[in-house]
Amino acid sequence: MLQWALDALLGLGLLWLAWCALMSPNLLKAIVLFVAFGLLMALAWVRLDAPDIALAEAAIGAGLTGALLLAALARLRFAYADEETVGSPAQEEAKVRFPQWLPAVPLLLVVAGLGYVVLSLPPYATGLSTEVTANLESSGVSNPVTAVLLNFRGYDTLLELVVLLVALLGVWSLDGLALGRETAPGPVLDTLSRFLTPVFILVAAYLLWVGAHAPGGAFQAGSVLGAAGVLLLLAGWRFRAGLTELPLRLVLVAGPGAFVIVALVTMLMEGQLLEYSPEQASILILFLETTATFSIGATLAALFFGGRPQDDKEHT
Amino acid sequence: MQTLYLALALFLLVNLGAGMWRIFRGPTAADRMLSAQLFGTTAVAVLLLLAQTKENTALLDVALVFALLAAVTAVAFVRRAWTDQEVDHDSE
Amino acid sequence: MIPSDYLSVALLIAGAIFFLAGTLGLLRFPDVYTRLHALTKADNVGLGLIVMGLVVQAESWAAVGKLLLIWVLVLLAGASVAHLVARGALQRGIRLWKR
Amino acid sequence: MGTVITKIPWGVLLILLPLMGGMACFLWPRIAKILGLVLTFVGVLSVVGLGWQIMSNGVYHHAVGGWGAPLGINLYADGLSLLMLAITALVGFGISVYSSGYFERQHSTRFWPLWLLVLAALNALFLSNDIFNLYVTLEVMGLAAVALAALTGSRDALSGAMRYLLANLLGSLSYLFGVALLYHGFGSVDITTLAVQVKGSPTTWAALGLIGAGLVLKTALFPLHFWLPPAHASAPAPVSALLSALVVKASFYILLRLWLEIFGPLGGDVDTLFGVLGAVAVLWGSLQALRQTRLKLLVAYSTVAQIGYLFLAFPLAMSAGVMAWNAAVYLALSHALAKAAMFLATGNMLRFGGHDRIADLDRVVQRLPLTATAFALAGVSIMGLPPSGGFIGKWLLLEVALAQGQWGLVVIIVLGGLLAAGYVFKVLGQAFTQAAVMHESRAVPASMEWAALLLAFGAILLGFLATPVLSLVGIGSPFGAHEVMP
Amino acid sequence: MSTVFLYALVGVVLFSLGLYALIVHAHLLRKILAINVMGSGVFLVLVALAKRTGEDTPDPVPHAMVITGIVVAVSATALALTLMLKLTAETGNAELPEDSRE
Repeated sequence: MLQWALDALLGLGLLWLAWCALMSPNLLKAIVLFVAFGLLMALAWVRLDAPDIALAEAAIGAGLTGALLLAALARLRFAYADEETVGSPAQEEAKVRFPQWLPAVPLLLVVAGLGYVVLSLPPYATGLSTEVTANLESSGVSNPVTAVLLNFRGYDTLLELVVLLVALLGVWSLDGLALGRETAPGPVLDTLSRFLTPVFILVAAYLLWVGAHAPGGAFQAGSVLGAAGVLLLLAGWRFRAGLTELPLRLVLVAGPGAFVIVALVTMLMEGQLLEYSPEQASILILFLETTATFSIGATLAALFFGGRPQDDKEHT
Repeated sequence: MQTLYLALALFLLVNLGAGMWRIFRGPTAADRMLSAQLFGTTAVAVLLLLAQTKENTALLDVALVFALLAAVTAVAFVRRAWTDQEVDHDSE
Repeated sequence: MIPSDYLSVALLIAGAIFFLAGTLGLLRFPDVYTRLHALTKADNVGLGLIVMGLVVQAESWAAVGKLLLIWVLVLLAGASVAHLVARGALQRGIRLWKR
Repeated sequence: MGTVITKIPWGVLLILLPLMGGMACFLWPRIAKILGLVLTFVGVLSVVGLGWQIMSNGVYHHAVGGWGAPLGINLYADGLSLLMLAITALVGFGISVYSSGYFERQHSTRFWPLWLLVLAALNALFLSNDIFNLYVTLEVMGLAAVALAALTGSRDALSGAMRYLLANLLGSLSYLFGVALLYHGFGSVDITTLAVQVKGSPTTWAALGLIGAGLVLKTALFPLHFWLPPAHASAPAPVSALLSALVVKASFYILLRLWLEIFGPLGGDVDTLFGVLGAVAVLWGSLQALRQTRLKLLVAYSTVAQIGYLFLAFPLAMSAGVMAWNAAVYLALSHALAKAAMFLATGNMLRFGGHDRIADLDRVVQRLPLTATAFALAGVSIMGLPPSGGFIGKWLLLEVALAQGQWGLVVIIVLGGLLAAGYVFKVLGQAFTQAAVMHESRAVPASMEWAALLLAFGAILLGFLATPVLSLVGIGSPFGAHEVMP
Repeated sequence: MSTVFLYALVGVVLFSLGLYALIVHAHLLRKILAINVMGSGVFLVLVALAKRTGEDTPDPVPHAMVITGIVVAVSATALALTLMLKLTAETGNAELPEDSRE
């Protein structure tokens, strides 16, 4: 009963927060509510026995996306000021193009239809869990989610790392407005970032290591690392000039690059792409996860930074 | 004990819902961010209780990441999104 | 229930009450500074009590360590953020509440 | 010799080489252009190798990770995938040659990595046999395509790219929802496994609705075409060619593949809906193209019309499966070549005259004879005049429609051709006359003119290759499953 | 109603709410938020239904898919935000210009 009440409250809270975030007339409020929505999502993942996703959501959904949105909002107001169109909240108000109820009618039908479909699914279905369990022994790790991500469906993960790289290439090719320098961070923020950075790195290393047999892994570790980068950037730290060129790009490419090389090598040795021999599987997965962690962390921090780092050097 | 953990988690969630009011009401951006901070702290507490009910220590890691990331969002707010135009002109 | 359970229950309930107090403060206090005060104090104590309640129940030292680390991190982040928000609010000229 | 060629895993190389190339171009921008040209050429060779393999050994299988479906991901290539890969390689090589002269240094370093990654995603997409893997390839392709469309940073390019991105993301999420329903309903994401498992049920229909809507949005079928003209018209010329010729075809390919394997055999009236929307798209797109005063928008609206033709095959395939699908594939291939040629030719005119106002095209025929020829030849294929690939495709379609007595579709097919003739001649007519105002002109490198011309020749040449191409598409009988069903 | 279907239905409604907001709002930041909410809805459906194994451990394959999806979502969000900022800098307005061509 209590379980049920908890789930119902969480579900209602999610819907309510989403509705308020999407319909709030004030953009800052919308973003704060969206961050809160992300926090509740993480709780929902826990209730659904998905701690791996809860970790990823806590780091990305509630943390980095929130920081990205807040930073974008700040730059948006700056852009308004630039154009000398007054950045009054009136401009940010939820402008509605046509009668609000018009699209609501077909969408209610969509909800009803999809709801019916979801409810019509059989209450028990094993999916692929039996296959995963049967092959977990030879996958090199004992956390089934990591086994799927890095072994059974490792090819998806390779392409997913490419998606991250593509997003960064896109942001850089747009000449994104790089994070400007702002007022001095002050002693508190300075100390906070000095103290927290090693903690972030330790936690990332821990998550990376623990991912083989418990919830965690490259994405969670990488996003925690990325968050450390974001904190450092916010505290006023900038790329050192010498490191922005090839070294930075090498780190960004390390994850997908190592994946492709491992894919090629395993194909030459075993015959199929990304086919690990069972003895080497765990060490290969650890290698891939480590490089992926660095790349994910660097990419996320660079996405937050927004522009090509050398632009910053040229301007100052 | 299970019942107590669940009941407390439920209580904290309700408590959270009440705190939501401040996000709506404002009046200043700082108030909204403070309530988001409350959200983070309470979510950590709920997570710890849920970890206890599921007897899954991995959930402690989730709480750990929560605690770390809450700071990042808040700092992002203070450093970036907090404009000088102070009082939000709410239409509410 | 064994004796340690009673201690745990007491700590957990006390923690929840502090959370309630923090929320009440957030809702009822008149300006951002007083709300800041209510929130950061009450929540951190509340979380601390809940952490203690769970430490009593913990089965391994690793879990105890993690629980304490979580608390320290929340304390630290909470304190710094409270400072940053208060400083920012002062700099931006939000007036203190006077009776 | 023959054995070595058949042993090299060409299919995997088609994915990995451009992937590595894209990363290398990002790391070392100086060699980007050379590397891009070499790798797209190697891509053509790899497709030839894969074709050799498929012709001698039958369909291509590769179990990634050695697990095999349903646990792992399978790569799969039959005649249909092979043809899509081939057209990607050919058009891709043309685009690379063209781009080597087109971009200035700053844009060049940004173009090559993204372009090679799009190429890798396209190849991965045509080779994938797994609906979730297809989602990931769609995302790589979509995000990279958006970044390329915004490359110039002009106001039009940015708003076009933004619209494109939102449409892309919405389409992907709708598709992913459908994938979720299929997985939870039938326990697999492997297309071959699903083909056996899927039965007609509410889950299946909802999945068809979501996947169909998502892919139709990405393919820009009327009325979900709104994002295409601004994005395709404001991108740099080689990117427009890439988007219109290949990227739009990729989502169409997924739709076709899933229809053939999973949804089509179950019956239902969706094919009629596709047919009606396709017919409206043919008319609407052509009329809009006729109305345009800017050349690039005209060509972009022509894409909307030509996509409509691809969907006309769905209702016709009910009783004449193989032939109707052959027509659709032929149209897709010849449109890829012709439209790429047309956008590249348009790019040449734009560069030469500094504008793309149709009324002010200043004697392009005399000043850029190769480009004008390319545009005219591509136009022949788009109109469906013999001898061209477009002619064969439309002829096959017409034949099926006549055989089935679908007079409405017959009228649409013919009318679409006439309207296409209208907008192609609108451009060519202006190209002969002298503009009222003299314009300063800028030289166009030979590589850019020849790239456009050779692709246009390809579209014409396709008109003579009907027999070999149609026998190639039959390998693995992608359209055969339909026939067996009662 | 079981937990599984409760969360799955919440996912369906979130998807539709996001779609509604995507259609109704003109401001690009809101559209980006809407896309993110839609994504969360799909992820919720994927993971909720994975709990139907009848055992303690849910099906891990959808979990892996959702982790992939979350990373894709944050990548797309970052790109979309940058595009939005560039467009705003060009036009002074964070909305898509009305298409006058159609």
